[in-house]
Amino acid sequence: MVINNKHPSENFGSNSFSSELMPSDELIVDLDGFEGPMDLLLSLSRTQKLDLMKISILQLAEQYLDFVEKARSLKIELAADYLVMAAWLAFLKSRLLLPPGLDENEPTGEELAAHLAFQLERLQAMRDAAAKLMARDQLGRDFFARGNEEKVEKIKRIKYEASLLDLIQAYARTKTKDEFRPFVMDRDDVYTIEQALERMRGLIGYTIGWIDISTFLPDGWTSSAGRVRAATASTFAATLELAKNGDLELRQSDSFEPIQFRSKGTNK
Amino acid sequence: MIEEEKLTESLFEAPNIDQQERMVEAILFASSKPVTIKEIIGRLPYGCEPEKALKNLKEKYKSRGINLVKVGDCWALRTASDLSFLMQKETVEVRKLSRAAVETLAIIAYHQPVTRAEIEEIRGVSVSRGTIDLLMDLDWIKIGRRRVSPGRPVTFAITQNFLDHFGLESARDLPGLKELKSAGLLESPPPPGSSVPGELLEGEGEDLQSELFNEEKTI
Amino acid sequence: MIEEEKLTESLFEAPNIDQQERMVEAILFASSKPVTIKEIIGRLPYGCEPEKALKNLKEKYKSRGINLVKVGDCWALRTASDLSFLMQKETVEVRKLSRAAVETLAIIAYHQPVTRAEIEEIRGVSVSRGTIDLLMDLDWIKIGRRRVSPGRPVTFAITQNFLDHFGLESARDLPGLKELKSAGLLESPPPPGSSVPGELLEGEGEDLQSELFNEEKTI
Repeated sequence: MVINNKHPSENFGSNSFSSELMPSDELIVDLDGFEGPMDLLLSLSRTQKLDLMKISILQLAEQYLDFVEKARSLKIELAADYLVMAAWLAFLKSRLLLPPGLDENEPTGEELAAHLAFQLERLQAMRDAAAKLMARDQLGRDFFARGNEEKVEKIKRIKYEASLLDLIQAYARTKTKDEFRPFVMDRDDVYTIEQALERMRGLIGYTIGWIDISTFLPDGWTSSAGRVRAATASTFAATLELAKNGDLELRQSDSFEPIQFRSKGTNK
Repeated sequence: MIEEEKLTESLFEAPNIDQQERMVEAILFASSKPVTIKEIIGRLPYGCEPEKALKNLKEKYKSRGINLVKVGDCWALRTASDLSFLMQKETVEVRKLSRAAVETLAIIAYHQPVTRAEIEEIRGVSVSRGTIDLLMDLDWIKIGRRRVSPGRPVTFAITQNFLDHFGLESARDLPGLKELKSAGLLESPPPPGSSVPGELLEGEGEDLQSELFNEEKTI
Repeated sequence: MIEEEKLTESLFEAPNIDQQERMVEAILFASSKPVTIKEIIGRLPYGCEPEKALKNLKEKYKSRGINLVKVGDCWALRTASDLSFLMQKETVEVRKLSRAAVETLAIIAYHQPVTRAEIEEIRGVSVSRGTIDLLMDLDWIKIGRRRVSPGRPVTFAITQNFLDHFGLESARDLPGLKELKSAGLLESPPPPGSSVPGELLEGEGEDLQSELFNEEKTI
């Protein structure tokens, strides 16, 4: 049996075997030439000189086990997958030789053998297909593309789009972008009655005697005439409200004289 | 005997003219450069005379989409020159104008003539050179007169093309903020159900303000 | 009046078939790569139906030194392969592929879409990263859709470029495909003992799903 394959496998490099170590022997094993146990099995099956569909799997299993045994006796270190295959084939062999087991769920030896035969046939078929494929006319070897390709000129035009609506919305956005208040009146110079009421309610309990409204304006509201007017009006309106509730009294000595208020609580 | 003679012929005589045409055709097609007569002869089987084949091919291709042309003393197959338009692929990519560009354009339209500094003040961010360039490229804005103020900054104004594009007769046709609001064109509309009497008052004030604003604009 | 009508026609109707042939010819000639029908249509004037022109051209070029070939859903002009002996100059030295690479390529072509695990099952050895990388580099294989099965493994499939390189119109034209299929050699039946009913069902579901997925992909 001579097995020698000149194409080293790219996947199988773990064998420490080198043929130089061997004395001349009828068995020359170059495991590096095989791409794993299936490849080896396929090579072995060819020695049966039979159609792949008709090979004896039992015989093949024996051939493989024999091969592994010889490799062992020659102290060739076999990779794990070769040993796994050997174990499996030994199992298969026993299955094929022994009468079928009672467990019907267990595959029979014939079924297992048939599957292995199928796998081998399929691998061989793929090898044949690969050979046929590579034997086809190939571009750049048997037929040729245009040598002087003409480049398609790509003209890219960018068209920018913006509608009037985009424009208007953009403008509205820029004009209103800070803490958007949809058309709320700017209140910088407006002192509301609510503000005045709140302030008055808080302070009135601490007042003693009559107080001029004009001297009771909030801080920062006497800087301009407009602000003074707004604050005065609101504060006055607030005093009216509080007077109505009976919280304070109002008086004015004459027309256009200062308006004064005092807390009703201070009287008690 | 005749059979034998024929065989000898095919071995030692040049291929027939049809076959020669095929060969010349294939050589010219696959070559990356125009090919000299000499080179064609060198590559054809012995005894070929490509001049004839070239002449025939030239005639055959005359009305086709590919032409055989002589370039100096070389020959080449070329696409017919009247079909060169097929070799261009024009793609139009429609892009939305960036937010920055639209805002800048809007400010120029509403405030023209306006300086860059003023645009920046309104937008609150600096205006990039690219934005202005793009708007100029689109012929939507132009450089207006210089402002009579320190540094004499240039101003920007919108163009006739802008008006055409946006379907406006004049910049004065641009709607004011008040109209925008009533048309519902403003983002973040006030929350619904907020029309209590107090707010009504506010609404009146607002009218006043937007009028003021309009006046500002026309300055 | 007739003059005017003619003008309108030429503006709005597609060019006649001769002219369409010339155009298709020019487009295909200019490209070294196969051109999709879609691109041809995109480059022709509005209203052209290049299928007819392509059919005519294919017939016309049949006996010439250049042939029109179909590659997947593309078309390309290629030199006639019987003239390869003239082309030594253009021949590119193709790197000899390792047996592993050739076998892996064949398995992908005949079994596509196929997962790495399935390739390994067929070859009986693991597929090295380098082999896949090489075939990807050659643009002969591509990553296909993920298999709808545990781990969602990627699948491999052949490319348009593969078809072009091996002069195939489609993957259906792979040599011996029919025979392999009818012999059941393109199947991957589970090994006996593992084919419990539940698993079989799962396998079926997967097939169904991957078909659905395929349709999705082509959208």
